[in-house]
Amino acid sequence: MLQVEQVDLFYGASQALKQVGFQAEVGEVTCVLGRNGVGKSSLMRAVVGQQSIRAGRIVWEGQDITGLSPPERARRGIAYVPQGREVFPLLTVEENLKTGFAPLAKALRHIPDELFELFPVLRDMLGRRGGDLSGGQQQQLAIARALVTRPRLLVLDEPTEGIQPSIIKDIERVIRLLANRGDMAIILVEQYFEFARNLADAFVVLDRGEVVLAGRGEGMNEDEVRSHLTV
Amino acid sequence: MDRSTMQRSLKFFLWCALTWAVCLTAPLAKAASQDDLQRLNNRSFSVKMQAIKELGASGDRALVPALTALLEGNLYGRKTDNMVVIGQKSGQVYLLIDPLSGQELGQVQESALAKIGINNRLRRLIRGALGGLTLLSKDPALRLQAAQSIFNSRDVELLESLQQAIAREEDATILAAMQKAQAVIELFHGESLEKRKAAVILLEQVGGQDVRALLSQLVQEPDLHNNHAELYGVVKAALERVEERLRLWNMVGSLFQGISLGSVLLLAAVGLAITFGVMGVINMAHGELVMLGAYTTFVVQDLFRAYLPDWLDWSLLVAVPMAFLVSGLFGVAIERGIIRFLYGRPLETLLATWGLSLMLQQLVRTLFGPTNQEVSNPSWMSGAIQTSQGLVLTYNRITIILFSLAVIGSLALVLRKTSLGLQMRAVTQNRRMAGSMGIRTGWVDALTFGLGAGIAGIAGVALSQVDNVSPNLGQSYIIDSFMVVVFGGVGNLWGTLVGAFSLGVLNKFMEPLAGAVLGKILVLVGIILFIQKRPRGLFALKGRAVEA
Amino acid sequence: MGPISKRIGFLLGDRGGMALLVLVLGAAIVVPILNLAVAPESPYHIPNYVVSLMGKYLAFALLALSADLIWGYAGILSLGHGAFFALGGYAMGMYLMRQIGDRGVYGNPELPDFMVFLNWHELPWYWHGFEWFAFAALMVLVVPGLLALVFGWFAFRSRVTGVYLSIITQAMTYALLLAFFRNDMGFGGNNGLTDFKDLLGFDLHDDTTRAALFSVTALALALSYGVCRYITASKLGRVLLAVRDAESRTRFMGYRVENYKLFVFVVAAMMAGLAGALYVPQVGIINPGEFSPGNSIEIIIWVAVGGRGTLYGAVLGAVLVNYGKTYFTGALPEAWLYMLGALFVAVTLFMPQGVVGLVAQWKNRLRARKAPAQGDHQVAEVGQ
Amino acid sequence: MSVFNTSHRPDNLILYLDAVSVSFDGFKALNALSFYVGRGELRAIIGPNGAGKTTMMDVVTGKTRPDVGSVVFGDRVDLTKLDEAEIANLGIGRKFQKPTVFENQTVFENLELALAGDRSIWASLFFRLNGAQRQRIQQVLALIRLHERRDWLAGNLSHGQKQWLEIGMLLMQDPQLLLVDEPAAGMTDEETMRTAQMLKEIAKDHSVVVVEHDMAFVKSLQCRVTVLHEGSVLAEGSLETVQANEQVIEVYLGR
Amino acid sequence: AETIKVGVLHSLSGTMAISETTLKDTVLMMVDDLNKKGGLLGKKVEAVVVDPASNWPLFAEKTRELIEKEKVDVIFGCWTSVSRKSVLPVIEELNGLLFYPVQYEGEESSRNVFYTGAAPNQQAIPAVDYLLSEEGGAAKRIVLLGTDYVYPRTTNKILRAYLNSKGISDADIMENYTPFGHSDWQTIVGDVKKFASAGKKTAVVSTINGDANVPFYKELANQGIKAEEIPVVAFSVGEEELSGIDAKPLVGHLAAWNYFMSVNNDTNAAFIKKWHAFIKDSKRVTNDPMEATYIGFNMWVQAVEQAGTANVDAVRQAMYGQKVPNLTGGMAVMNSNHHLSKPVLIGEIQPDGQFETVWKTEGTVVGDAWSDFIPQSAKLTADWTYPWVCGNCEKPKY
Ligand SMILES: Nc1ncnc2c1ncn2[C@@H]1O[C@H](COP(=O)(O)OP(=O)(O)OP(=O)(O)O)[C@@H](O)[C@H]1O
Ligand SMILES: Nc1ncnc2c1ncn2[C@@H]1O[C@H](COP(=O)(O)OP(=O)(O)OP(=O)(O)O)[C@@H](O)[C@H]1O
Ligand SMILES: [Mg+2]
Ligand SMILES: [Mg+2]
Repeated sequence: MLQVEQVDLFYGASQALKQVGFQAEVGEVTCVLGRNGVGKSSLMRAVVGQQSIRAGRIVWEGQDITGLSPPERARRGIAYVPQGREVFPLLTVEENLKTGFAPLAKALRHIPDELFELFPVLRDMLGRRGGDLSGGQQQQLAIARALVTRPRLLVLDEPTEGIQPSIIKDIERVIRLLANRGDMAIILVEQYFEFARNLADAFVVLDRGEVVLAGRGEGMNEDEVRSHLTV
Repeated sequence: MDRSTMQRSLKFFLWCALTWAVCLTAPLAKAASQDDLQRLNNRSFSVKMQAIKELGASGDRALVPALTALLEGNLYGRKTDNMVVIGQKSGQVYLLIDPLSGQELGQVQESALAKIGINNRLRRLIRGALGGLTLLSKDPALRLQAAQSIFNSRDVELLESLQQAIAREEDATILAAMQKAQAVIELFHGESLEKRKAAVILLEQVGGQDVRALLSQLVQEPDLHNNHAELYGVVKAALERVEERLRLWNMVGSLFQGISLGSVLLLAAVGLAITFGVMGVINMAHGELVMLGAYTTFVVQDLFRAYLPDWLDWSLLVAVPMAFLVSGLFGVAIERGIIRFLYGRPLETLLATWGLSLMLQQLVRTLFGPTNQEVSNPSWMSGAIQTSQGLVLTYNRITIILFSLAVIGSLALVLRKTSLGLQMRAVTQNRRMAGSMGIRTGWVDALTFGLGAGIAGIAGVALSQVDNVSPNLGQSYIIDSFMVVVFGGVGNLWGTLVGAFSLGVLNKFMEPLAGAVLGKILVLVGIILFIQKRPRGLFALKGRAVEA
Repeated sequence: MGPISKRIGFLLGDRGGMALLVLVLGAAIVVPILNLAVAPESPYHIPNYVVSLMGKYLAFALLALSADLIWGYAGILSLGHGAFFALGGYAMGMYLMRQIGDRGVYGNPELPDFMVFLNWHELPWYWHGFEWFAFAALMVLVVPGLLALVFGWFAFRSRVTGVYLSIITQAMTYALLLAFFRNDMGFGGNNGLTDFKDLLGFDLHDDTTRAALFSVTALALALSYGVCRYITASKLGRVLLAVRDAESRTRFMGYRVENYKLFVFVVAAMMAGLAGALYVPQVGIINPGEFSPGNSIEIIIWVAVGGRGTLYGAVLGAVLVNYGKTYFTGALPEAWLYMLGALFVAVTLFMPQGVVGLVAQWKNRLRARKAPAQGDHQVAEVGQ
Repeated sequence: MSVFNTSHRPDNLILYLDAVSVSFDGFKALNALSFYVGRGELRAIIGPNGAGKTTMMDVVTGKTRPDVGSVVFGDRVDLTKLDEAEIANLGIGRKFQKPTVFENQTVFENLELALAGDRSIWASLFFRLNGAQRQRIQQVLALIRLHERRDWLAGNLSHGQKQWLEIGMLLMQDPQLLLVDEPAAGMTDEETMRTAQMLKEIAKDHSVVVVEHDMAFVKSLQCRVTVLHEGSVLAEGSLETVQANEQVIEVYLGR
Repeated sequence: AETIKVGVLHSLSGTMAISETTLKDTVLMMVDDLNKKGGLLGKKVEAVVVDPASNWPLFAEKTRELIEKEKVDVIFGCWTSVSRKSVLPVIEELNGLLFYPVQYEGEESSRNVFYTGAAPNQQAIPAVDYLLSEEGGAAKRIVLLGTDYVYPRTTNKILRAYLNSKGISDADIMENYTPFGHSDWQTIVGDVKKFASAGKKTAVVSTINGDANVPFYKELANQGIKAEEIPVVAFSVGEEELSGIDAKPLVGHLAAWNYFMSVNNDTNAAFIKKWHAFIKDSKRVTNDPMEATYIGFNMWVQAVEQAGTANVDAVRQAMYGQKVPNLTGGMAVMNSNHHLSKPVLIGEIQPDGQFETVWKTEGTVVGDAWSDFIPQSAKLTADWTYPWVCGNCEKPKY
């Protein structure tokens, strides 16, 4: 279980997160919602360690990981699909995927075939450089790359951005499947309400850096949530 | 002239008179004695010259050690009794040997000996004399040398012994050399036109620079031109053909030189191809890392000289890993101490590493002094393969070419085939994301920079073989290195390789045409124009990936 | 706002720059007075060698200013900027050479000494005209400007950017270095041009001339600052920043990036030429060493030390580093490289925005500002 | 010219791609693509990831040169002969898929740079913002809801805010033809609708080509839809017809 | 002043540090020595060291600083000609005194500079004479290799005129220039070989400067050019340059200087001993510019003592005709053209990196400020004593 407790995050003098706290259970999908610029990505970066926080605690599997560096967190099973894809532009698709081997034991260092079933285009383009892919292809690569590390906590920041509808459906199915397997906690940042509602076991709504609403997925009231998503 | 010099010249005069008397009375056929050698122990070069000529003509092979020692500067007069001895330095003292009998005569201090000096003219004579004396030697190398010496001296007196030697010679190369020498003598001193013509033809077939020298000297002689018109024609035609062939070989030579220059450029640039090409650090201290490698070589050699003098020739084998370590550790320290705070600010690395390069230069100056340090070539890297066609492939250059290829080859392997290589590339492309993939970016950064620095150090070992080992060493290569990396295309090892060799070859083909200075300017202008055509280097990466 | 303050509004916008202007213009007046009119015994007297040193620093400052214009604002990292400086210097040197007339050692009224003893019989064509100051002064600007125009036109049109541009500018200055080294070029080879006697009829070794040269340099610096400030404060300045940060994006907005770059490149080259021309009579020699790539790198370093992208920072950096050099080479001749090297390292590590940025850093720390003006976003010019 | 029938041809063309092919190392990103956009038309383009939508925009804006084919703007201007700046000055503006703004300049300055007007050096050197222009910028700031952020460095904006800023810059540029690549990515549903409204508004006196994967968005545009697949036009028509197309469902929409 | 100040103006960093640092140490050693003997005129002598960092304009700046700020009485310094040219206007303006210790191209005589290194006629001409002589190998073709700057250009111009006068035609002279720090000598050494293969005895005269020498000699050795076939005589290669190379393959190549470390006499032995003690390194070598510094320093000391003051004008007057022992056994004399009379030595490289003198002028040669082999300069006379009082006069000036 991931516990985020009273996190404050600053960019220089401006505060992006105020006393943010939430939990993500293993075997569940936790959705984070909010308008542009409310701090969703900042929160995710704090979880994976890319952004240091000024106050608060982040606890994963019972251990305080607040002070750990991103690679250390990755080694504890945390994988991240960042907003804006961030594939390695000059590495081939295959090499991009292989970067996920770093935190793995020798025996696990292979690319699971399911990945290619989910994203067949990647198999066709194994030798192409990541940066040459189209936007949607890169997004698929970014998700696949995170899955290569066999994470126990998967952090997805707007993973459907730029992806064609049919694959969004596939992704939805896969996320559900992964969550149902029961060994992975998933945090999903989404603006696409439909998609979020279909997946969410639990949800958190942010506004101006603060948690304004949280609850279980089944109790997710569309109007209430939407009211926080509009200006 | 002051008094002391006058006295000295007077003594010379007396000496000369005395020794002349000796040589007039001494019958030459007799085996050489210490008395004959005494004439070498004379301060007048003309006396020594005469003596050498006569000793050479005596045909006495017992003289070989004495003459060889003289050539090598190991022949001394013992101050106590003026006896001529061979002195071999062993530690602080000299071991004395009787040059004729080979008997050991004990040890003395340097001050007890007076060296018998020679000059270039004498050297040439001695070699000629030794040639005559060693034609029948058992040592094939000596016989080959002898043949060459006779070729140079064209001494007709040796014709007879030469012919004897030819009759007995079994080794094909030596035989060819001897026949060449014979041909020369016949060409110059032969009576019949036929024989002389045949000699010319043989020489033409052999070809090469020395034959060219010989033939062109011959055609310039008015006597030949005026009195032996037919032979003149033959010689002239032969000369032209020899020159034709030489020109061809010359091209081959230029190519080799170009490749060799390219290999030096390559070595100097490979490390940079990592720190700059892969990591994007404008590493102005790269040259100094090369310099550290060169100084490491010096220190290693010095230690060998002190503790393992017999293994000195192999010190380079130790120097290579040591240099890699020293420069590599410096690199790691630089990365951890400075560069790591500057990722994302590549231009600041220029400032910081420039500062570092100043400090490293001064550090070396403080530790080792400002002057050049001596790094010697091991014997297996000295000398050259010289073909008769004037192609000179020096061993050190050949070694460096092979070495540079090995270095870049193994580097390519590391980068392409190992997981470390993959991580290096991932980290430099997106450090933050690489971290989130579980790659220990700090480690990888340090190792990458260390690798680049270590390779710079290795380059220093090679450069110490062809250039100065001085605090300025690095500065003289830094510009060229950047030029090579950029010309080849940043971030592309293959480009660095091809870039280095093409710049080297271009340089060497320009140099004879335009002179070294203008040639270099033209190459620079060429690079500028080339970059206009290919704004991202020879092997530019294309596509969205680059612009992203 | 009155019309005047409106017109100089671009100057007022930059407080550091204003301070600099006041300082430089003040120095232009005060230094000559303290040097010439105050008795040498007085503690306020400024000795001659200080005047010529300061004159040199200001010439360097002008050079740094011009480098900052293209590097700090347009992202053109020229590692050959010294070439323009040197060319300006040579143009001035040629004029000064011609002024020697028959006072050279061989007494030849036409030919400079080095031509006489290398057996030149007549003045090469490119030396003609330099006997007139006006012509030489024009050349000081035209020659560097022209080189920049031609070089820049080719480079920018072919979209040579980043390190590729840096390295070919370095190749340019290196090629010029080698060319000017050649005695056959007719510029005095390695020894360059020296032994100047007078400028516009004033004896160069005269204290008044030196003081006047100092003032002129200060004025030139102030004026150039004004020009740079005007350019950078205008919309053109913002387009340059845009080019620096996202060149191709700027293109898609319809700006002809190559023209913009070319414009500042030429302006900067002419300024550098002017700096060179002011430098030469004050130090008394111009030789190919000024073309050396190391010198050009140093210029960039002055800018970085002062603070890239702030015009007054570049000026400050040039003066600081050169003062440091003067001081340390005298006081610690054996260890000054350590000091200077350490200074550079320290500046990069602890003052990411240069010395000028230090002030901003302090300010920032004092009062937390509402909006982060200096973000973590740095520009990556090195192509990856 | 055989591909003509796959795309209908309006009478008054503003953009006309004729058999354009682009390949990268043998991979055909555009395969004899032909299609037309009429003056004043709003056109949506959809298609699988990697279909060549962005590449098509690259070709139009001069970023990528086609191997063969021609791209004609307005009556007769062949865009393949022009460079990016020339094309932009003809009146073609673009929003990039990945938001690219001038990170070291403020939001306001970003908009000011994009402001339509003379792009020559002299003009910029002596440029002064007049009242009307200032107002226009304010308007756009309000529209993209970055009012409060007007003095922020653009680099410090969140992903979605950058998207908006890009749209704002496109508006400032006021081009005849707008190429908009995935404007709704990273926006909330409500914002997506707003964007659609805005584009429809613009399309009244401009021509607009918009690429999106969000079907709700495309639907609310109420315009002709072109489906690209493997570098050429797969289908074209109203959204309903396209959505009913088996092939489109197969390769794009999914079941 | 209670001390007498000596300015030391040698580069301690940059490209020239490699050569000049030694001279700084030499001056410091001499000053040290002088102070141990009780100083000068009863005052302590103080050395003021600055680093002009191989940057020519900085030489001028530092000179001004030394004279105006530090108020030194004399400066020992400079190596390259361009640094001297840079200093010249300043030192003349401020009426300072400079001792210049390096061999140079001549064509200069300044009231404020004493040149204690060799002029071309004290080095180049005798060296070529030797090459042409029977004993030196009777060369008939000459290769002039040099770094592309003023000293080699001028020297070679003089040599060409001289060789022509000795009956060697231009066809038998090859001239080649390389940039500073040239490190790839393959082509040029190959060209020399080719040139030498034209059938006439060939010799090389090298004015290659500084750092470029080490790779040059390494290439010579590796391409197997033996001194007895093609001897190379160098004017800028001394013990210090050789200390960076394995000299064994170079045995027999030549250098022309006014001093070799190997010269065997008591003064030299004492000097070397003092040097080793001072520098605390018994492996360090001595060389010709050090001797020139030694001579210059001692002469200045004598002149100050004779004048009874360190005042520049007085010292200058006292300098003329001043004699001090040089290190090769004999006396160096300062002439009124500010150049020395010194002997010229030709030495062969030995396996240990030392030179063995193979030839020596009878007596000393007077340094010529203006070469007789350059037409415009042949007319000029340098003489700073009555009735000339001029560095470049065609007629006496009173
Ligand atoms: N590097 C940064 N420096 C300064 N401020 C930043 C930085 N990154 C984000 N911000 C600000 O912090 C706030 C939160 O940004 P964040 O990226 O977390 O938003 P978000 O909720 O992910 O928005 P979006 O939906 O647009 O992705 C925004 O107001 C943004 O402007
Ligand atoms: N430089 C390149 N090298 C190789 N392949 C490339 C290159 N550029 C683009 N491609 C390929 O061309 C195809 C078209 O890409 P494009 O970006 O146009 O797709 P798209 O329709 O915009 O997709 P998306 O909806 O995902 O943004 C993709 O398959 C991509 O991988
Ligand atoms: Mg976000
Ligand atoms: Mg796309």
